[in-house]
Amino acid sequence: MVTETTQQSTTDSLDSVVIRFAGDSGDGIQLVGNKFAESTALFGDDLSTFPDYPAEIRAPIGTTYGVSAYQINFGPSEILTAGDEPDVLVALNPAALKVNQEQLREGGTLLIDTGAFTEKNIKKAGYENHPLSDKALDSVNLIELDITKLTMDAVSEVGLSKKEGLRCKNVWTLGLILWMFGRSRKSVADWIETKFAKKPEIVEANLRALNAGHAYGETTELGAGLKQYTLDKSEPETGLYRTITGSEAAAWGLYAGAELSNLELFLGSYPITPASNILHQLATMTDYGIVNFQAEDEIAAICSAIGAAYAGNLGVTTSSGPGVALKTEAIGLAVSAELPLVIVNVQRGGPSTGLPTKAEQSDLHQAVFGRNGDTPLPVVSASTPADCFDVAIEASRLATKYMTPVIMLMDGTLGNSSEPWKIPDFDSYEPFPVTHRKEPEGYHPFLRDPETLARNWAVPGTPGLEHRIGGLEKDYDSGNISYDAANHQRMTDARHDKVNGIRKDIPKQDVCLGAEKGKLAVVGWGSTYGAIHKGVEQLRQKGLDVSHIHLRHIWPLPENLEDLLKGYDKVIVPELNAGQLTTLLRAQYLLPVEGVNKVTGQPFKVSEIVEAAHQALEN
Amino acid sequence: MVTETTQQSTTDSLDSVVIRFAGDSGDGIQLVGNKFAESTALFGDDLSTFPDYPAEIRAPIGTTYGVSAYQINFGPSEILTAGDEPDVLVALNPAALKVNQEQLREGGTLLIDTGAFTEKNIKKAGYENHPLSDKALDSVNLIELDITKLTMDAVSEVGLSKKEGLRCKNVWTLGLILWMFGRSRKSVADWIETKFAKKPEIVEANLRALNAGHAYGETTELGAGLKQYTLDKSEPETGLYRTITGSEAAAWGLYAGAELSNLELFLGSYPITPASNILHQLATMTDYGIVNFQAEDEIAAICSAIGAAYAGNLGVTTSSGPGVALKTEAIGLAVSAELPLVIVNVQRGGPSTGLPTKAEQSDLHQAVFGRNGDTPLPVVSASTPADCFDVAIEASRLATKYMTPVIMLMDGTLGNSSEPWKIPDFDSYEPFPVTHRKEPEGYHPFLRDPETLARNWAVPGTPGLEHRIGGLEKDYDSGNISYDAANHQRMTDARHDKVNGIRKDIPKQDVCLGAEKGKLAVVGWGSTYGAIHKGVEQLRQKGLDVSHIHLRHIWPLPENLEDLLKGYDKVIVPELNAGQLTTLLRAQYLLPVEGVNKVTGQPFKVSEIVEAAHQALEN
Amino acid sequence: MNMISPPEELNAKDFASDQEVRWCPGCGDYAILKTMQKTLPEIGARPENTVFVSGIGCSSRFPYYMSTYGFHTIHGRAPAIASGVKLSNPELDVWIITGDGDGLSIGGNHMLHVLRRNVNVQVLLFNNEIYGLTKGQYSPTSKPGLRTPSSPLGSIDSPISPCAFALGANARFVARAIDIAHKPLSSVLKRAHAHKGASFVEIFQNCVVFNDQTFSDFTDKKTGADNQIHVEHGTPLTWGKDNQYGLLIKPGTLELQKVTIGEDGVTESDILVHDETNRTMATMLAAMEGPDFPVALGVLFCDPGTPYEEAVRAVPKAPGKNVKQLLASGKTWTVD
Amino acid sequence: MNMISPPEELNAKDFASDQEVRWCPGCGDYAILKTMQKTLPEIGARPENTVFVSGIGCSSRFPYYMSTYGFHTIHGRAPAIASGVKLSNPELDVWIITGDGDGLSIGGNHMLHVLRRNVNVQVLLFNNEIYGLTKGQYSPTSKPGLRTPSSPLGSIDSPISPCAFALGANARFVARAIDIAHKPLSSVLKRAHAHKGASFVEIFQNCVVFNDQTFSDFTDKKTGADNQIHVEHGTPLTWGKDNQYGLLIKPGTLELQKVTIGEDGVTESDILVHDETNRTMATMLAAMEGPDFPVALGVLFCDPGTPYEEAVRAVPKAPGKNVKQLLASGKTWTVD
Ligand SMILES: Cc1ncc(C[n+]2csc(CCOP(=O)(O)OP(=O)(O)O)c2C)c(N)n1
Ligand SMILES: Cc1ncc(C[n+]2csc(CCOP(=O)(O)OP(=O)(O)O)c2C)c(N)n1
Ligand code: SF4
Ligand code: SF4
Ligand SMILES: [Mg+2]
Ligand SMILES: [Mg+2]
Repeated sequence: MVTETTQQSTTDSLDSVVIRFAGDSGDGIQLVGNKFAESTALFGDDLSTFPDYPAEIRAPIGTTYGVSAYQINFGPSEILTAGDEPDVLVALNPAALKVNQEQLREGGTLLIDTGAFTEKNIKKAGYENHPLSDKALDSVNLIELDITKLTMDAVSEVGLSKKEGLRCKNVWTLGLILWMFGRSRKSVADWIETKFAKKPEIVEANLRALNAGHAYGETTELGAGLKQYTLDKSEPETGLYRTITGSEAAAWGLYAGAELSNLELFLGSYPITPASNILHQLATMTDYGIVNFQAEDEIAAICSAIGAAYAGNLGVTTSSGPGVALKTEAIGLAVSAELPLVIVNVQRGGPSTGLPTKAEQSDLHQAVFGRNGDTPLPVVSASTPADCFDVAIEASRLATKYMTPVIMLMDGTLGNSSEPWKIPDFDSYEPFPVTHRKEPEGYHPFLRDPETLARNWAVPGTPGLEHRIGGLEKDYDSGNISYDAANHQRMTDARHDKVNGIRKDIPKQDVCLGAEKGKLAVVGWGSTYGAIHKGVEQLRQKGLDVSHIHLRHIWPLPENLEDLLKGYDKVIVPELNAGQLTTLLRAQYLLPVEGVNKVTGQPFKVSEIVEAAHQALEN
Repeated sequence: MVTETTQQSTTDSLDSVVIRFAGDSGDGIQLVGNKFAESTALFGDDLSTFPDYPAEIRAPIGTTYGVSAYQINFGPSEILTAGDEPDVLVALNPAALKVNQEQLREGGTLLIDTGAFTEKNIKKAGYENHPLSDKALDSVNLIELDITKLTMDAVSEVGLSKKEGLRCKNVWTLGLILWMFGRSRKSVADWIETKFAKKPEIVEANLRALNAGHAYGETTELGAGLKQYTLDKSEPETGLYRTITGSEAAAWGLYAGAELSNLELFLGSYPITPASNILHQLATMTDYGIVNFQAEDEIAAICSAIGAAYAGNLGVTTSSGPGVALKTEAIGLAVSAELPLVIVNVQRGGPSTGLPTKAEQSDLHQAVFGRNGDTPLPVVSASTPADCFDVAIEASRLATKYMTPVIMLMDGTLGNSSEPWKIPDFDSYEPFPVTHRKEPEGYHPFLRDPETLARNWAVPGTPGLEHRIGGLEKDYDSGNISYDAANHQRMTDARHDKVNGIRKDIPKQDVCLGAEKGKLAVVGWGSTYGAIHKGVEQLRQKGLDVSHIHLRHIWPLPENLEDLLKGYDKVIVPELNAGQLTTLLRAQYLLPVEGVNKVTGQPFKVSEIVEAAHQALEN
Repeated sequence: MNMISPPEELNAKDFASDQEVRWCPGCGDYAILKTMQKTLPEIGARPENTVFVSGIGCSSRFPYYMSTYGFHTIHGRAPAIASGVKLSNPELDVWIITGDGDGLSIGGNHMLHVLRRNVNVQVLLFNNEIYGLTKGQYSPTSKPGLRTPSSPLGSIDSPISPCAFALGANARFVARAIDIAHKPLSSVLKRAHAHKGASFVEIFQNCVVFNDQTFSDFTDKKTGADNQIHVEHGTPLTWGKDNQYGLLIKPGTLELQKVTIGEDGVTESDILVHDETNRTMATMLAAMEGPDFPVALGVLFCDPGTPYEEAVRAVPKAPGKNVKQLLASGKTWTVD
Repeated sequence: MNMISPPEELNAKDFASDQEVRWCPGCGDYAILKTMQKTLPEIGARPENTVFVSGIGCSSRFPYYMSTYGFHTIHGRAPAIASGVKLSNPELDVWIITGDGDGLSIGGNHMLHVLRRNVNVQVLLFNNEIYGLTKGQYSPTSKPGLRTPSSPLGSIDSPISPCAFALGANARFVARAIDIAHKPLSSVLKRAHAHKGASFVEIFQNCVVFNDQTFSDFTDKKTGADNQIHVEHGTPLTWGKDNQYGLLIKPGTLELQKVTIGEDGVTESDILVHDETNRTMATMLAAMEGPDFPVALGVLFCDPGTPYEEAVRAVPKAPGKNVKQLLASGKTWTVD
């Protein structure tokens, strides 16, 4: 963990570093973060990022609620979280300092643009006194630079307007930070040249700013404050790499699921934060043969996907909690009609509109239990941005193999964060091709595969297989409407058995760190993976008997999970909700698992996991 | 229990009797049932009814899916269910026989209208051979009457068309049955006279048919087959009585809740089987000061009720599972905005459109868990038709006292069944008047009552209390929008604490039959009350140590429930679903409670409860 | 999916399923079903390429009685589900069956959007001015004052005109017919089918049980003729038993006027000629109602545009585009 | 609820809340907010009797900035919630604030029904032809071809006209205004407020960030005058910098024609006079668009009818009706 291994700011050689870029949302902070992440990935480091947007599109400049931040944790070793506390905080205006100052670790480096610390801006940020007079800053390594002026000087000769010139501040800063950590400017320069190809003077200005920032570090002697850090050179596995966000990975995974199932991908979606990025990603892929439909609302979105599934495609719909709530009735139809469908829920803070730009894991109950009737369906969840690729494939596999809607849970953090990803060899993925039924002999729409209990899938356009389905109960033996009592029981059982049967078709639950039995298991799911893993790693390094178990399959739960959990004296379940997986595990196994719950819209810190484990071990 | 105490059909004196009227949906079966129930109630018997409609409005005459039935269980002792097996089955056509024959108890009486057993009708019903040649009928007391002809004879002089004349068949049959059980014709005759006041010849014909049927019993000697039964005279508590269905009781209870809270009642609803009857009932009550709004869909229905609550009224919305699914997102808004609201779910068979006219208890998970975010709210449930009155009041009390939406669970059986009800002394109901805030000093919209944690309720129109609320997270201390991390935790906790705090404000869970600890507890909720109660009664009569616990408060659960359940060696939970309360109890108390589950769209039989208890005691 | 079908001729029976029809005896739905089963063979439809998608309601049971593909979905959502079907496989003939409650109450939004997007489906709205299946509550098309279980004192809602709504929603084909009038209904169905893009057809359907005779003013076989007008593109707008009535634009205004040919010097050549491509005219015709005006039947409006599914599918899959290509696209680097 | 208010005069500031306004700098929403704050005192509104109900979107943040009662609800549902408020307390002045996404995409159905029912509320639809809050996807009013994150190759949806939709939905008051044109907007707001029944106002609102200048053809201060017409009841339909253009009905057709006064013998008296009670005229005016026609602004249609809440509350509570009376009503019997 970062904070443990880099106690002094003067250390030149580090294991990993956490930088937090912060500024006004108009300052291009996300861009700086992204480009730094790219250079770092190209350098060969592992990394994890956490973009922290404001809720407003563009809040008035200089206000605290308009502050945008981007945190990156990087280094040669395995990086699993965006880091608990920044080692370096870049604050491009007073509001950014105000919002982020507390997070900086003791002794960390604070870089500020004094040019933006005007009286007006300081007031706007809500400071009573000059922020740099704050005693708390005594313990940090403060670097004050007039980045505004330095940038303007650098670009002055290009002849831009002042406004345009100031836009280069972020790139100047990026140049300096790249220097600090010995990263190459090349990918940034390339990007500038492509991006502004039609505006040569903008290219020129940005390149000058980039180089000036870099040169500033190289040529200026600021004492211990501003210095170059050396991280050990990484030795990642060989292979082809890229960085990927969870949203991209999910979109690609869905497309991969379609290819592996030999179906067309149909997306029906309605924009909602933080799920829209999957829609945006797939919208760029029409030339891959994807049919995209931006519907009038969430209900129409899922219904169009159900229609697509009925017509023989891989139907997908993507949304977030409030949108999924609206889809509930239609999900019931898909369960009743036994049509394959993937429903992706990129969870955000609730209840209701809640905290749209913050992440939470509070839709697990909705996913597992949240429908009228006895309406079981499989639920899967992704743990890291890149994992979204594999989980989307798994969701597609289950949906098509078992003729059922599947809910895939992600969250805002997973969707927006990025990590370097070793591009997998796609040939190693087992295809699961669907064969639509063609044979009229003996056909009825609810004929089931004796093993999976999936009904056969006949598609409009097929002669001789014309049939009618719907949401009313169906006769087990003919598929016609049936109000018969015994038949309803039989069909209810069949729907449960089908979903429960998936247990046999999913991997046994593994222990991703630690022993298969012992004192304490920390059981998690979703985006808390990194924090839990790092936490358990630290505990184990201290010789404590703690294991990390991370679920991909939320429903049905893996066959061996009960026995596995019974092998530990204690089980704790950290979740970003009020205890939803906890409820599920307690009901299933009657084990006194205990929740570690946090509902702040922020991810777990590694230290919080460590502390919770310590407590559990003590009690 | 009926079947146990009336083994021979020749018994003249009975404890209770179950009659099932069955015929084509055009035959006026529900009417006969209702009128018989009324006469029986006036006679002073206790009773319980179960109308069993076909799903179609009017299916083609004579088909099995067009069969309508009405079952009534009545007698001097306490009657809690509509009865497991009819003692008397009236089948007005072959289809009615086909559908219902199996239910008749061995040795029971079967009354058929031979006039309707034409070859055509027999074929339409799907019989291969003549139904009366069936060996199974050997063991029943078969009474064959040409009711068609007897009716036509009786009304011939009035000069109606044949079609109109035939419409009196049901009333003729009613006359005969009234004779069989010594019930008065008066209330039926009164009703006929009022109902058809404008058509004297219809009145005349019906009265003649009624009397003819009655006289037929009195004057004809058919041997042992057709005879009069004597039930012991009931001795019910003194007081004013009426019969009431669950839908009526719920409607009245909601209105009573409004009166007790000193608010106007606003209903926003959209028709859906089997919930529409509550809407219909309240629609007749505009002169009671109720505002009724038939919305364009379920979402608008609940949203209008939320608007009404915001404006200071008791907002109510009524629906069934699929409709409640659509309301999910809006329920989240009501939780977040902390507005009082009663959501009544008259459950039906699921999933999806399912079995609209059949009852199930499969929306408990939806009620307790089915929302995005951490979105707790109280859930209450009614056990008998009359209980809907009290539970609707309780829902109104919790909603207004705690400023929260409350879900009230009923089901189709409860809604449509009726029972005699001793009209309560309304003065004995404790009022819970709401005082809308008027005082501007120190006001903000999320100021909480320190005890209940309810926020104060200020209503548009009040000077000085103008405020804005919504579904975004709010600052605990000002009610303004807040994206602050710690505040979100605090508000999440406050919402949970508020709902959990209700535990202290609800009665301790009682044991409605049996000891407070022992071998076996049978825990139920909702409309299964009667079957469980009768079953436990029988078991106890046999000396078995079994208790019946029936929950009204599903969430939060009563404070003492955990200790109470721990006092039994074994706990079983019969439910008309795949085990939903079971999950909840297991998760809460880590007790190995076991489900007894039935998902056929039919209520439990007493014998099923008895058998399940026996099994539990043996294992 | 373009099935090469054997050339045998199909007939109405080939479009009837084996399920017993379960509407109330005398319900107008029977007549519509019959007409549909007779019409489909006439337009060369194939059962395997035909899909009926419906919501919930008496009318929405329709798909069960057709021997084609059918999907009885959930209340109000048929247009959205049908859009998914059509976008997925444009070769299919997709019919939407809905009611005044299903299509205009809970489903009004999807109706709006399927029409404005111009998805190439046929929407048949069975308007009986009542919620039949749920036993007779008033609907958004019910006449004011209608007494129903949910409006015991008479409905107070002002109703919506389905065709006016469709025209406001930018629909490009809007037509009307009567359930039991086989020939005009059949020809409207044929036109709707032939129209590329969303076709909206309002069918006046009699609910014998809960709203009997609500349309009898203009549907009655004896007296109806004077109260209905069959519009036809390029033909003067006349009606009546002897075609004695006609429509004019009241001079200097934007209002229709009913005239009698031969009276006040009005001749047939004075009569307004129906132009089905004129949305204003269609809107005026749709708004006509008794007793002063006849109810307009037939194709009120038809002005084709690009069907949505064609636009959606305008970008075909590029050769070589697959997951491997995708994984390797964009910015990557190699560690070796 | 009829508050007897102290007679002090209020001004714009009295209608501004203490919350910092959080739209993007330059957003058209600011201008609308200002105009609203200035207009309310002019019509004698009281903060305590005024309620703003909104859905979700940038526009829907509006209530937070007013010092009145306000409810920022969920996406698309403001008309339904506002209906509940108004039916509960008809004394309140209820304004609905919505966007083109909120009001016409997810919320289209509630919009339809609040209009056709004629609930006495004012609906202000801020049309910026984009989903602002979710960062710029195309909306149901976006122009075809618009490139957005969800339509990178350009939107293929054919858009809906909010006013045409409202007229098809049987709305009885339909008007239009431009965000930054204070005076006409203010007078439209006053008319909407004065109208008893549902008033629908489309406000062209510029989203500087995601759809800048989409209306500039007719809103531009310099060149716009030739491309916009302010309609006024009883006044000839003329426009242009010098009022040089006018509208006619093309003789013998149902189409509008643009003419220049003084050319081809056209005089001002030939010009069509606006009749705001004529739905056909309103529909034609709403449909006009550039470059051939000006965009119509002002009150396109106004034809009052009974407001819904009056009809709902027509049956007052009868004296003596209470729970006790209810319990004793109907068929009862006594056991003694
Ligand atoms: C979500 C949901 N809400 C309500 C219902 C109940 N419901 C079924 S059909 C119907 C209305 C039917 O009216 P219409 O569409 O006019 O069809 P009709 O029966 O008159 O043909 C209603 C309210 C339902 N099935 N699902
Ligand atoms: C149920 C639900 N679906 C989707 C969203 C996401 N969402 C919020 S506002 C919006 C569209 C806003 O567009 P518009 O109404 O035009 O408002 P604008 O921001 O342009 O003013 C969307 C899709 C949401 N908040 N809730
Ligand atoms: S209720 Fe009406 S619409 Fe429904 S089947 Fe019967 S007659 Fe037809
Ligand atoms: S995104 Fe557009 S509509 Fe939203 S506040 Fe910014 S400029 Fe206004
Ligand atoms: Mg209908
Ligand atoms: Mg918008």
